[in-house]
Amino acid sequence: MAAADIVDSRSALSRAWNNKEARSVILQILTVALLFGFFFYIIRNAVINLETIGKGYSFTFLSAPASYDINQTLIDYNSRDTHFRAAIVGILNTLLVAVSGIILATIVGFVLGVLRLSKNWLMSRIVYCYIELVRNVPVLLHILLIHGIVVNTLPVPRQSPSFFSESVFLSNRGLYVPSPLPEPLFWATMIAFFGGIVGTVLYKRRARKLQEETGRILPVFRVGLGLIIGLPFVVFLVTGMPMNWSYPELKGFNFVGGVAMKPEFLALWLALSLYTSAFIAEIVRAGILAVSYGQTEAAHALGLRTNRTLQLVIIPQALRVIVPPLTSQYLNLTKNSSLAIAIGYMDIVATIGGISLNQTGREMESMTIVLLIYLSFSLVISLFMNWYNKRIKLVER
Amino acid sequence: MSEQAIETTEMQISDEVAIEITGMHKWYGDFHVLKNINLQVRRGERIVICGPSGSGKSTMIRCINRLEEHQQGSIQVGGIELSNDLKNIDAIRREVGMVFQHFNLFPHLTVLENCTLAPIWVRKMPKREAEEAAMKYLERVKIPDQAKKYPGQLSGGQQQRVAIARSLCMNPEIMLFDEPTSALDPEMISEVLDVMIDLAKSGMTMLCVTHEMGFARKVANRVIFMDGGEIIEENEPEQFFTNPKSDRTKLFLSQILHH
Amino acid sequence: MSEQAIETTEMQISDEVAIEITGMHKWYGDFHVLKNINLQVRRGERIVICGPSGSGKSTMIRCINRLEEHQQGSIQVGGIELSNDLKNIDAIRREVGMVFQHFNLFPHLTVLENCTLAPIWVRKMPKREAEEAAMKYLERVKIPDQAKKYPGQLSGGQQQRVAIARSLCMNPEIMLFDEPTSALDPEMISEVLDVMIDLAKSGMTMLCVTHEMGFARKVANRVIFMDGGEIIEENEPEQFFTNPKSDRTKLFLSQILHH
Amino acid sequence: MSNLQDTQTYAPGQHPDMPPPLATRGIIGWMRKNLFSSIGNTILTLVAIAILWRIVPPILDYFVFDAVINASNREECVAKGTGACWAVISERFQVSLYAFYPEAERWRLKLTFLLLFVALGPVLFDRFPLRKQMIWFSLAYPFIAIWLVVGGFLGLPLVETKMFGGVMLTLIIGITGITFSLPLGILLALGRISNLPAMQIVSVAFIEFIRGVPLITLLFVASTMLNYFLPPGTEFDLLLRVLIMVTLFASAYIAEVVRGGLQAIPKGQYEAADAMGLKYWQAMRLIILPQALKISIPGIVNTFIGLYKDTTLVLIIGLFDVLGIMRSALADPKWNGLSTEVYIYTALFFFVSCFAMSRYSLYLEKKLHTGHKR
Amino acid sequence: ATLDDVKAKGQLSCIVTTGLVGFAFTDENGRWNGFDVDFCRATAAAVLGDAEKVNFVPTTGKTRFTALNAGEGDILYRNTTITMSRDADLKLTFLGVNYYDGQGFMVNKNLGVTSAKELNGASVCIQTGTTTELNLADFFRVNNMNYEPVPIETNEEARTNYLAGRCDVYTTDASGLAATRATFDDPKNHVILPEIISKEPLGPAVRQGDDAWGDITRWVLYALLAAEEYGVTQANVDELAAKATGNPDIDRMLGTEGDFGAMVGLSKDWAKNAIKAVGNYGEIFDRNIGPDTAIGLERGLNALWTEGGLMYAPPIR
Ligand SMILES: Nc1ncnc2c1ncn2[C@@H]1O[C@H](COP(=O)(O)OP(=O)(O)OP(=O)(O)O)[C@@H](O)[C@H]1O
Ligand SMILES: Nc1ncnc2c1ncn2[C@@H]1O[C@H](COP(=O)(O)OP(=O)(O)OP(=O)(O)O)[C@@H](O)[C@H]1O
Ligand SMILES: [Mg+2]
Ligand SMILES: [Mg+2]
Repeated sequence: MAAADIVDSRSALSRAWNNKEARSVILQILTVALLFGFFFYIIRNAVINLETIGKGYSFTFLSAPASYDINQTLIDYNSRDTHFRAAIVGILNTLLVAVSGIILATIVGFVLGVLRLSKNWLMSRIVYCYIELVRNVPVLLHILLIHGIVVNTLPVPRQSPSFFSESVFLSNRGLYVPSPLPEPLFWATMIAFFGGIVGTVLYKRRARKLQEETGRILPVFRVGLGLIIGLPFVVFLVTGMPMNWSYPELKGFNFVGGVAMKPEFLALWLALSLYTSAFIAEIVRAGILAVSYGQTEAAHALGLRTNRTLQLVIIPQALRVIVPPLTSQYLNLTKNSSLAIAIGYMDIVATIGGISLNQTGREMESMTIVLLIYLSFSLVISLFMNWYNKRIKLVER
Repeated sequence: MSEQAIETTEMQISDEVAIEITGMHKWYGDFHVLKNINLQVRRGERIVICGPSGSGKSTMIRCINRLEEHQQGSIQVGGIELSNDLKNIDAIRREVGMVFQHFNLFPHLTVLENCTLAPIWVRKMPKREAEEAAMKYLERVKIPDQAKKYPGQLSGGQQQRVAIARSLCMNPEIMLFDEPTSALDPEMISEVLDVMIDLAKSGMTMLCVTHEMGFARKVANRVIFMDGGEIIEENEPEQFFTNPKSDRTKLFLSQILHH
Repeated sequence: MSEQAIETTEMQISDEVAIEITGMHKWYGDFHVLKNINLQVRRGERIVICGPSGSGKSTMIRCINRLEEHQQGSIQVGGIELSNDLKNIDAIRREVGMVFQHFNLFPHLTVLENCTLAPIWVRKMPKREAEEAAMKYLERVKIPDQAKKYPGQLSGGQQQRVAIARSLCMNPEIMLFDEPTSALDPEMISEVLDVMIDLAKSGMTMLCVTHEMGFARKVANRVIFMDGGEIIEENEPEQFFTNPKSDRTKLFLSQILHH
Repeated sequence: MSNLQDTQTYAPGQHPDMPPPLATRGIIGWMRKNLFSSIGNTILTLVAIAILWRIVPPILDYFVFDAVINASNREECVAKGTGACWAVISERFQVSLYAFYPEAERWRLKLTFLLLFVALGPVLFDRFPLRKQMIWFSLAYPFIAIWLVVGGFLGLPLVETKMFGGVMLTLIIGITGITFSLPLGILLALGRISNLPAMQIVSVAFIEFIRGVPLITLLFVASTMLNYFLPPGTEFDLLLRVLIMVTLFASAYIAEVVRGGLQAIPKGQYEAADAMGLKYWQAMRLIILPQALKISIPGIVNTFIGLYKDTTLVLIIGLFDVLGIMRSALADPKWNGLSTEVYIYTALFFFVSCFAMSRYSLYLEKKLHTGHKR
Repeated sequence: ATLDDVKAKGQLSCIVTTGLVGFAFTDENGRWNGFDVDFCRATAAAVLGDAEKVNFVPTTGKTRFTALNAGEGDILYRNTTITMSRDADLKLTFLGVNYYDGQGFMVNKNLGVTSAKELNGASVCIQTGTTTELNLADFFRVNNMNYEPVPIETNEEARTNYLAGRCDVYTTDASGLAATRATFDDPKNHVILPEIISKEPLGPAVRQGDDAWGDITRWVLYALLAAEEYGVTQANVDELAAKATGNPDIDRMLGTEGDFGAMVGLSKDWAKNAIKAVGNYGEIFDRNIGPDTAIGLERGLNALWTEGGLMYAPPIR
């Protein structure tokens, strides 16, 4: 009963503080207030500071001509185009190196991960050493090292070695390969290619149906390969190879024609993908190991051979474990591509967040744009991941 | 006692040899796990293998379907010699079903898909047919209603029954069981044993590592006692329990029956 | 039977009310788990709660020490009304000890540390004193020699006894048990029940969710049967088992006693 | 197989252990099993040998056998040998460690570095002698270190932070980030799993924002734009800003790791703590966090390794960490074009420290597997 | 105000380049040296009386203005071209010109190029964030030529890339080219092409809005120029400042007549301190980048107006 007395004699405030709900509300209001206070404070400071030096906050500079050139552009661009277009060029360059990095990193990472698990002692040791060497060195160093090697040890264009009878050149100006220039009749090959894809899908469906009905197993992989690669190739030959190639050729200072992978792109691409592949290899290894050996044994005991065991039992389970950390590696790679600035690859940080920022003095605006772009990349990737996780979640009690 | 007698007569044992192991040795590194194993199993026989932990029981039955490799001696299953030849291994694995202690169901597939996977991909059965067969076996282990669920949604006893059904779907001549009930809660043991007894009655050749002595008494027509990688004793169940030949067997029995 | 009679007389039930639940309702989201619960427990009473799975037994006793919040009606423990007032919650939790199905010992602390943690941090006892008290209770549950070990090194039965000792160290007036033996191997159940019986004899107020009917017979002076979130029947143990009032109780008893 | 042992029969239970057949024993057995167990395996072995053959000797030649250690400039190197020119490293070695730190005061850095091990010992290894007492020293270490490195009071002359650089700067950023991001990360993790919506939203927003953008953009903001957000005329040391940014950055990642650990703690532990009457912070401090942190240690160490590697990015905003200071050697006309040597040296430095950390995390993981049985 | 801040800190924060030989670079002891650096020291000497009280803030072409505007430094001495947009839009106040420069091109002799008009298709190394980048874009566009820009952060990297052959041409201010060439093993094998494609008046800048500070720093620069004109050198400044010399120009500057220092809030001997610390303009030039140094730049446009150059200090009066 003493407790009841105490209750009454307490002040309203301490009563509120002792009420579970009231306390949580007070705590939350405090947090929010502190936070708002903080933001208000720094934004006010920024406004005052900008005012003293007479700047505002506006994005109109985006429509002014950029006046600088960019050496690698996926869309048409020249120095008279606007800062906005320069930003787009930067975004595309970021995406280009990120996507190609992701593809290469995934391939190399999976191969390394599987080799790491191989029963071959020597191979798994070599891969182990490689992985440890690569992932314990900062990615920026990888970029600089590879760039340094490309620029300092590869020959200048005049002495560059050629491969495939003078159609591929490797120099410190980059890797030049012939670029295709399709002739009118080339559409037939394209149609064959897409036809091949459609055919493969249809064939796969049919194979599945056939298997369901009669049990016969059709060689989907081989036929698919034939349809997608073989068929277009045959059509290409039959239509008389309707394709011209623009071969790189040394003219004046540089190679002209073909397509080039600039050393900056090359270094960034290789460094990002090799670095990330070491992490992916470990993820793949962990993913495969996470499927208990009992699963393999059970599949073997049922008479499934090794490749079928992998296809039907191990890989589907391993993927569940692999994909979430894999996506976060993809995100890391994308973010690390911002280090392009160290070697002069013109990505988003180097264009809008670099030259444009510097030429116009619009730090706030430019950095806002850069941050928003990276945030939307990661938003998209994590949305995908949530969707995937939901889709593959193992059903349990 | 009388019950057991009845069961035994019910089951037929042919003269045909199902498994023949002669002078088989196996090492793990330098460790000699299996020493000079000789065993002949005829079709329809139900053999229970027991022995202390680490005595090599699991290793022995896993050698029979080549989950482990033996290094010396020979193993013949249904007349086929086990060697490195993949064809032979395939043939033998199609003959022999196996049920594991920890079920090893495929968690990403439904119960039905677990059961039809091997028939479809190994036996190349049409899906419809495989499913029908699977449903038959699921009925036999009394869980046809769980067919669409995932293993994670089932109790341990149900999972082990699915594992048995999955093996049966391949129509094996021989079934190997490696302590099928030891990972189960006590309430669930009997439901699994019931299914196994049922299977035994149907004349299936069975090798079963288990410590369920009641089961051994009921269905086994031979009990094998292993220790230190050797077969120490081979005996009729009745004899084995009441009048074991070797001292080690006696010691073992006293421990496990006491418990 | 006679044994039970003796026990009952030994234990004192005072007139003072320990727990008073009136018109209590609880929902999980839209799901009405507890419906109009009314229960009065006097000091020294030993109440066993049983009922089918999902009937709300755990939820009800967890409401008593506010591990769950009820949404309607009132719960008074030792005269203090359970509300959102943190002071009250603290006071009640100091009055009420709880033992869980899965022990919930703290694995990173030794047995002794498990027991002294709350006295030191909540009751602000000196460490020396807390340890002495803890040793006393560990002796009472017959494992003083395990005091320096970690929970992971003990058997299930021992762990549950530690959990009981840990609760006792706070000197609670009331003890709640939520299926304290159902996660234990059969051999260990009795050692825990013995401790609980001992506790009951000492006059502790106890609410115990359990299906151990032997225990209910021996120590309970009331048995409560719940189903579908309601208290269906409240009865003397003898009456409850031999002559249940409701049909649902009869059905339930037939299932569980059969097993 | 007419082995003598085969024909011999033994009484049951008397069979002696025999050595395995020759082909599965010793080196030959090992090679057969690990290198030549199948055709595919044999091919793999051959490929591996080919790779080693193609790569290792030239690398060794270039970096070791044909390398030049003593030379005063690159031309001399080229004249002396065909391999790497390590002379640039030997000349710049001191600078790579201490950068611009005044020579007379360098003993302070050495002392700080030595004390670091004394302070780390009791934290990392639980069998350290006098652990309980030493922990106090570990707690005091950050302050001692600040005093020793920066000075300016208690008798030590001030060394300004712009004199910092090289390995020393890398260590300062790494260790400060590690030390301060852990408590912050724990708070964020607690915020994220708390049932107060406002805390949750704040934590989630912070964590996701930081994890969503590259560190260098944050560093750029800190290095060049922070003054906009401060009251006019505020002085704010550049190094300090970088330290704050790096700490914030790491804490978001730590928070995610710790959250994983917190979520792995069974609900029963929370309930038991509640039922015993422990308050929120008591329950966290005594019950939940000790367990959650223990589970998260490998993840935390990995985050630290990442953070440590990320310290190189400060070179982009004009601080001279190891990489930065070594790169400035490249600008020296004497050593023009030796980027490979310089980068390899830096890489080696990072490899050694990161590899050591990852080994430590493996050791912990192994130890954790043994549970709480000591 | 900035002056008060500087005095309160006892230190002048001077924004310089991360490294351009002759203009601003650290020697092996980590000490800053160079043409721009000396002006920083002179300013510190004038304001604080001690030339060593300078905090150098190295920046790249891209970060310099942000650094200045955000208050990282009090003055920018970093071979920065005066342009209208920088003056107006970037909110800088330029103080005058300390070096008249123009953008040029450097190529390897082997290429056999003699004019910038022959550079069609070349790869060009440029420092990003500079006016050179913009001039270059205009030059090639106007002359209808293509090029591959190789954007680079610092002069060192540009140099490394150029020497490695990553680019055929290095373009920056002619002074920078000469400075860079001076660091080559074989300076003779590289030519600076005759075309100067832009006017690059390089000068110090401060934040807009603090006119008093602008005045101080501007007049430090003029004092150094005037000193050369009047023959005041590091060697003789003490002697000349000891008592009035009778030459009123010198006396006003050195504080022996009137108190011009006080007008801008400095001490009487402000100019004497500056000259004492680093010498007059000519001395600074000769010591750091003059014909006798490795850089070997002629005075050219940077000669005093009396000698046919553009350097012309308004009178101190
Ligand atoms: N992969 C392996 N490598 C090395 N030794 C092994 C391996 N598998 C098993 N062993 C050892 O071989 C011996 C026999 O193991 P096995 O699993 O066959 O015993 P078991 O009779 O089945 O025992 P249990 O009743 O515990 O299952 C044991 O000593 C075991 O430690
Ligand atoms: N956190 C929760 N959220 C939603 N529903 C819950 C939650 N906890 C329990 N329930 C539901 O409330 C009902 C009562 O649960 P409770 O655990 O009290 O049953 P019980 O009688 O203790 O059963 P058991 O004997 O299985 O322990 C069940 O239907 C359960 O599914
Ligand atoms: Mg076994
Ligand atoms: Mg319950």
